[in-house]
Amino acid sequence: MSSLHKIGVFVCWCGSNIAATVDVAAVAEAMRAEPNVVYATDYQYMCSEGGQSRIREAIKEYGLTGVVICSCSPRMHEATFRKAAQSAGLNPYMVEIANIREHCSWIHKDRMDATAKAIVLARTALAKLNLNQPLTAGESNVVKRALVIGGGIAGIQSALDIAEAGYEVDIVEKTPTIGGRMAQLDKTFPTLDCAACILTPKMVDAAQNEKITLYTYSEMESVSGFVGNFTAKIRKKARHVNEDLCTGCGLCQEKCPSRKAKNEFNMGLNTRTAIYIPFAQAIPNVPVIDTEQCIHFKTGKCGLCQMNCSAKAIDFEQQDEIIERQYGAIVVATGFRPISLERFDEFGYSQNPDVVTSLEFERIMNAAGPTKGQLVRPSDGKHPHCIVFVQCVGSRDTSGCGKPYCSKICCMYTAKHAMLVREKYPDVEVHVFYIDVRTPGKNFDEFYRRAVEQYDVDYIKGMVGKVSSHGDKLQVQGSDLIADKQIIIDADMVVLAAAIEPDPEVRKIATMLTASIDTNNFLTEAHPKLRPVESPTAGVFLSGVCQGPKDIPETVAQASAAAAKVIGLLAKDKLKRNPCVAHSDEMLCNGCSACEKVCPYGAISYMDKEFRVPGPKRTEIRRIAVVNEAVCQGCGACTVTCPSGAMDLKGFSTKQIMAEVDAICR
Amino acid sequence: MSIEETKKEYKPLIVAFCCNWCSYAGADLAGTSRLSYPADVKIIRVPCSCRVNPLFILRAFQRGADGVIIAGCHPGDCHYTSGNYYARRRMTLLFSMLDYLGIERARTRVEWISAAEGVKFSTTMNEFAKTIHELGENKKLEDLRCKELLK
Amino acid sequence: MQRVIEIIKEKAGKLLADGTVDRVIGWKDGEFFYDPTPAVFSAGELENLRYDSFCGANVSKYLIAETKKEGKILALLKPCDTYSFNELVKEHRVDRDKVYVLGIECRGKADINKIRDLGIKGIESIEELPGDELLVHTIYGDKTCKLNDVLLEKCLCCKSKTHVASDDLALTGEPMPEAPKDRFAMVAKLEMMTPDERFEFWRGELSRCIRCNACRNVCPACSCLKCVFDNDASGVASKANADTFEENMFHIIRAFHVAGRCTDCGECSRVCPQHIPLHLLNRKFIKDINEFYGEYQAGADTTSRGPLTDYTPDDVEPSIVMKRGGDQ
Amino acid sequence: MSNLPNETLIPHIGVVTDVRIDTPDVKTFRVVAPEGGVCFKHIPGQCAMLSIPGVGEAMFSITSSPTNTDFMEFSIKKCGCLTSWLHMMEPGQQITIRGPYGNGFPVESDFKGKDLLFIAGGIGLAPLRSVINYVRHYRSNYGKVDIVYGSRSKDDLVDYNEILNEWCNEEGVNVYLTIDREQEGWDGHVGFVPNYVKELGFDTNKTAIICGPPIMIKFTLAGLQELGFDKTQVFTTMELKMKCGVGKCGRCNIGSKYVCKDGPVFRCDQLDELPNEY
Amino acid sequence: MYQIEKARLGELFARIAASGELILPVENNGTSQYGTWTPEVEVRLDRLNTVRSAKDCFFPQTENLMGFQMKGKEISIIDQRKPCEPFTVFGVRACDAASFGILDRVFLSEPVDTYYQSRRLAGTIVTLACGEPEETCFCSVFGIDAVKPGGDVSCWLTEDTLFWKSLTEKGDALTEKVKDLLTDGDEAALKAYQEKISAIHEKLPLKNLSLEGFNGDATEALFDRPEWAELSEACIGCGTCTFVCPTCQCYDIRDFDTGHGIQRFRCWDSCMYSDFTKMAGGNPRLTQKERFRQRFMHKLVYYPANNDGIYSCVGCGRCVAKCPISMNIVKVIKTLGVKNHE
Repeated sequence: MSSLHKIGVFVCWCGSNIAATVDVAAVAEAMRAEPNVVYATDYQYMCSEGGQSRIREAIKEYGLTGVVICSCSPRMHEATFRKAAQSAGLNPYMVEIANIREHCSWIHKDRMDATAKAIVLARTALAKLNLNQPLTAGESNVVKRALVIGGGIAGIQSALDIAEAGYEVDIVEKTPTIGGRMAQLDKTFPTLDCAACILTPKMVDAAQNEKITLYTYSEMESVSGFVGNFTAKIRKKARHVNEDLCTGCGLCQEKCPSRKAKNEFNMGLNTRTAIYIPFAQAIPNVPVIDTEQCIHFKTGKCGLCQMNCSAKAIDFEQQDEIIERQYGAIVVATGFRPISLERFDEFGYSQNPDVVTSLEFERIMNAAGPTKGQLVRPSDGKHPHCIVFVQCVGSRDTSGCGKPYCSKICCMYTAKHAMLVREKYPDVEVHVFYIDVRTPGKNFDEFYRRAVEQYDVDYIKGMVGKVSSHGDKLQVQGSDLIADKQIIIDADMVVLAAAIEPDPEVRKIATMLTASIDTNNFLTEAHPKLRPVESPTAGVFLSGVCQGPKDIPETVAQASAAAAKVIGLLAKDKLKRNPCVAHSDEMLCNGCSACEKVCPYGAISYMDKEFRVPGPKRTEIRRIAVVNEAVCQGCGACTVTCPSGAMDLKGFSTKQIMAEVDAICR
Repeated sequence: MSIEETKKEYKPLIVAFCCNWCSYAGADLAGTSRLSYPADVKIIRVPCSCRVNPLFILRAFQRGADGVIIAGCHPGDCHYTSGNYYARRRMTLLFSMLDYLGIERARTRVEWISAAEGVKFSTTMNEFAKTIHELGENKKLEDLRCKELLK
Repeated sequence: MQRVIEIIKEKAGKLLADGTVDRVIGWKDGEFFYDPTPAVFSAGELENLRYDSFCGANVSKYLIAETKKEGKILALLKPCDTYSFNELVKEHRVDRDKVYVLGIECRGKADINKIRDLGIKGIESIEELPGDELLVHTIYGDKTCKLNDVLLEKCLCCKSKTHVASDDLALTGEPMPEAPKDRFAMVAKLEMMTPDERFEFWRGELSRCIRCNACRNVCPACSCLKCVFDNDASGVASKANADTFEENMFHIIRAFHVAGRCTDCGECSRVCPQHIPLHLLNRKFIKDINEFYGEYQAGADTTSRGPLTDYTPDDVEPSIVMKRGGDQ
Repeated sequence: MSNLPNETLIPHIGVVTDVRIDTPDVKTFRVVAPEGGVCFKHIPGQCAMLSIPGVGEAMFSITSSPTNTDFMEFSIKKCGCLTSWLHMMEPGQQITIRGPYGNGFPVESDFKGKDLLFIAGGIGLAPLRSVINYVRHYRSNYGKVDIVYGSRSKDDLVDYNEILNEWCNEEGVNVYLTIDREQEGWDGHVGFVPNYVKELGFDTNKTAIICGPPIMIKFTLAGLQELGFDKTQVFTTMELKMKCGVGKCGRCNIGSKYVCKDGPVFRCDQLDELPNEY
Repeated sequence: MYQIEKARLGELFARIAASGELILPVENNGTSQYGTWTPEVEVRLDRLNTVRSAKDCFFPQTENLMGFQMKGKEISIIDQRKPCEPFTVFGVRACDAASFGILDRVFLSEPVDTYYQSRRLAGTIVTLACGEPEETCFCSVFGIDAVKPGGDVSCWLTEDTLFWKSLTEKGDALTEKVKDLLTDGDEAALKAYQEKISAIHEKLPLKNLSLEGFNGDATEALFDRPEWAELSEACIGCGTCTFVCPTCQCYDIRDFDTGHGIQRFRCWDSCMYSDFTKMAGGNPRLTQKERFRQRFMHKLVYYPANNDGIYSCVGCGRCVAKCPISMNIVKVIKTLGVKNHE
């Protein structure tokens, strides 16, 4: 016995879809005899206007407190019937559907069997309904501002698109400039257009767009809140250069006596000053002081930059600043880095400067790079005559040293490098070791074939076993799987296509956002096929390589897709929440954190609350779980992990499901 | 008069917990495709396979079910990203425990059935119903009060 | 060599004196030596504190209530008790800052029922002799037995002689006896039986259950404020085993609720008035977890995720149960 | 099994013939036996176990006077699972009923010939209504009757219509109503019951009967003692968890007394002898 | 007075069982439990101190009271009482036999509990004197003579002989049924045996436990004693002591929805449980201290107050042996009693 209700049962014929195999009148009659049922009828098409009006009228006439509709799948018309009930003043969640079409009439041939089952299904729906509570979908406001974490091409593109739609958007970039990895690239495949030429205008657009605020040299401190209402704290690290005063003249950089720092932008292939602008087109075009290198910060002396700065922009006293802002949506675009090759000793990367990664090679080939675009060996500055490219260094690696996945871009950029070398320096012999060449993409295979056929690049199917120094040569030992022989090549340079991995910062960010990450640290999508740019955490979107390896066009496409999702979200004034969410009975909660651990959305947090207790102390503080209803998606994982049963799910409560079980088994 | 009274031969009672996003939709597709399976199978819709509490399964057996099947999205495809992974662990351990107590292991089952697998839904249910039919009535986890008393 | 109780008293005395703690939880005397009771002592009461082969009770669960009180308590924890303690800390049930853990040496604890099973009746008192021997005074005369022959089940399969949580240790430095038994042997034996044999085995055991809830109330993992079985609103409340189904359900669900959290402290079997080998249920889950998801010892630390609040994409499928030992 | 002896645990069927809404959370149910009339006889202050099978069973004081042989009444406040269910009932609903349980008020002994002072708070009027109407029925057997009744608000006064239309109009019966806080449409007394009792200052030759929330009983008793009442002049009725109703299940045990059997009516000096565990 | 060779007990049991269920201590996985006699069971007359007491035979842990059918607004009540078939309980110790008198005062007082009554009327109790008492035994403290165990029939089992003495009409009726198996008893041999076991009982460590200070009037003196706090400190609030106790009789009445109707049943309850007295509005016994105190006050003070000074404890020692934390009535008596025995 649950409680007293006045319930109406409506059995749909669905033309002959149901009525042909289920005796609908018998179902209605059987239901009429059930406790709490005050009205039961059948009708040709419950979903038609006529059917719906019958429901509405019965609700009013009999003062129904709940409605069971025996019809097609709830996935089909649940919403329809809920609306109908609501329009008659009944709470829409006091409607239950018994699926007697897809789960009954369409699959059973025997009229007796089907009718008997339909009655059971109707009773089951009734049993659940008897325990339903009216539910109200809560609403929450949407802050019309987006946050983009990461200022690479993915972040820039997302921000530009969002800003284009008229919403404020902030980019947080941890390095002193936006631009990201793409800024380091020389040419881009398969068109071979110059990366800087296509990227820098976008960077300028971002900087000049009045809807976009750039927080460069800044890091995420914390994020709280939920979809539509995130609160983010951003740490704006002290640049020690006042951005408002600095004119970007570069004089400080010229005067700086500390010139030993490794130039990150050039992958450490050369050095930079302590006060520096990472590269010429950096945005903002404002230098930053590397306090670990700066003589002033190390010894208290020097201060040449300050003395020479006519704009008086140098500020040694500047402190980190914490900026707190509200956002409606967050785009994660934290990008990637090449993996460390320390564990790949066989290639001699750490021993030999002439063994370089593809990204280093990218800088060497770049006109603005450390060699001014001259192809020379890092060790002695000599022109190489033979270059060996090795693909899949750390990609598709099941040994545990590298990454199990394909980094996706290496085949194409290796072909690009090989081609560029051959074009600029036809004297250089180029060999490429590959496992497979993967070129699915527009004009990709053509591009690769051009490298082989037109530029005569020597593609060798096989893996390099060892790279060792022999005088000023690098002896590359590898296998040629097609010729089935071991080969040795004396090379001047070896270029390793290192696997890419998500920027390690993403772990921290994911924790802040309670966005889930996979075993490779890539952020997980809400659905791998159908919601590829959304995180399972509502309001968090994914852009670029943080979600999985991809090239520039794919990154830009995803960035725009994420932006579209953000715009869709920010366009709403209110978010209607799913009322079928978990809730915790604080009188039963043990505060054990089990539910928090299984919640895929981070919807559960804990608070200390004072409770009255027997005894002289009168009160005690207990740790209890609190569900953020705006974040909870209603999966119910927490309900089963909770041993005390404190956690329950509205709309699918433990008691409701058990009542359904009882009704089926009656 | 009742239709139930006319049934004589042993008809097993099977409770199927289907997740809303995949398996329930798979069952809908089986229906739309007119792929039949025995009427002994009765479906309960749950948001996710992770909503299925071992208590529900025991409850079903207590109340006279002869078989219980849980159907969810394929691992990796959970609408809620990870629900079925938890369900998988829970059910593996629970089923193992039931087996350990000597309760027929074929009475419980987990299947991953996507929204597109109407055929799989139907074959799975046919197969399971057949297995349960062969096993016969659930005696080891029954509650006689529910079977006899006051019936 | 100093006896361990002397070391404990000395350390406890100091900690009480210098104000580090204001009370001590340990054991006090019973009627017949074999029946000490867990007790809290304040300064000046330490002479009643005892520690010997019969102090099998795990006092860690009392810390839930004790750490709600003011002040800091010194907990005397045997190695196996520290696992329970860690698990309670992990689940935020015990405030670690309010406990000073003195890890105490344990040579295995005696089971009075096993002494009785040796045919020793009418026990008036017991003395511990050197060499892990027990001298039992009975109304029918004196008897002796070896500690090793009368160990509690949990000590037969002692999981560790080292403390996984402690602020200080009370050890004599004497060599420790080895655990003689494989703790999964009986589970494995049951697994190899036919389902019907297993069913008969468990019916025979569980049908004795009187639902006194001693197993639940003593269990450090069963720390719910209100158990589902006591909660009328839960829909599954049951007070007595009105039916064989309820005998099964209570124990299945209880074992499931502590699965991945049970440290195998063995208190459930120790306190069961009906001598039901409840540890065989918990160990089944532990064995399965170890085999399916990798070795996991609940309570080994205070931070790791329990196996049921964790997963990997390539976990075994439930159908693995169909392929396991014992014929259907 | 007609040859089996009577078993008190096996209830009777009662039919709810009328449901009256008293206050937002109190309803009064009229219950008759299926064949008509009361299910059993009782004396004022006694209780009955009402149950909806499958929902629960609980003890309620019988609100109607035994002089009414047509039906029994129960005024029930909604506070738990069973009472919520009862509150949803409509006429025609059957329930189960067993009793009568408890000692009841000493209407035929201690009260006889005495001036009676009834003091009730909130739903505490329910057990007293039975006595009051009994006393009104056998008016000549008793002296003056004073009734002090208070509630949180006017809307929370149980049986307000009966009080206004019958009790207030009866000779020899004085009714003093009070509510806790000022309220529009209320021109009566405002204030808590214990204070009101002190304000009214009754003669100490009366026998007092108190029922209400524990805190109200405590302060009213203290007030009466200030006025010079002795504890032997004051009666009250208690409420504890009960299952069997006949002093066997062990639940309502206070010291050596069982509230269901030895109570629920106690003289206040008797209460003092009980351990403080209620 | 009769006797029968120990070797022929099987025949005796078979004879008794022929006229109704025979319940006696049997082996159950290393424990001794009251169980139904069949030729296959292993009878454990050497372990009379069964885990559960013989109370179960008359007041089982769960029993169906009645059923309800609900149809619309109507309820019908189904009286499920059935006449109890005659049965015999054999091997009841003196303490357990004494416990029936204590239960009778509760269940057979007005209004009579007919469920208990029908079992009580149908059951014949054959007691057996304890030859090998345990250290936990203290029945003599309550005036129970373990050597003369009472019941409808009293028995004594020596190494080779069972002595049989009928004490009541029921006992005579049972004796009549088995008479041809019995021979006249050797009074001298019985006396010798009684003396032998008396001597053993004299050695029991708890025999001198004094109940001074415990009686029906002791509420005031004992209720607020500070020692309750320490005594109850370690209590885990389980029901072991109450469920193994032969005199505990608290019960709960609960409904079970079978899906076809409502089954109302009663089951043992324990005053040690935290929700025993819990109501929607509060709980008069808020902490374990109050619940612990209630149990012992009831046994040693409240019950005697209502029952001519008879204590509601028979000294069977089950709670002493079974308490998970080894806290028990003996320690309570020693701590709070006037005379503290050592």
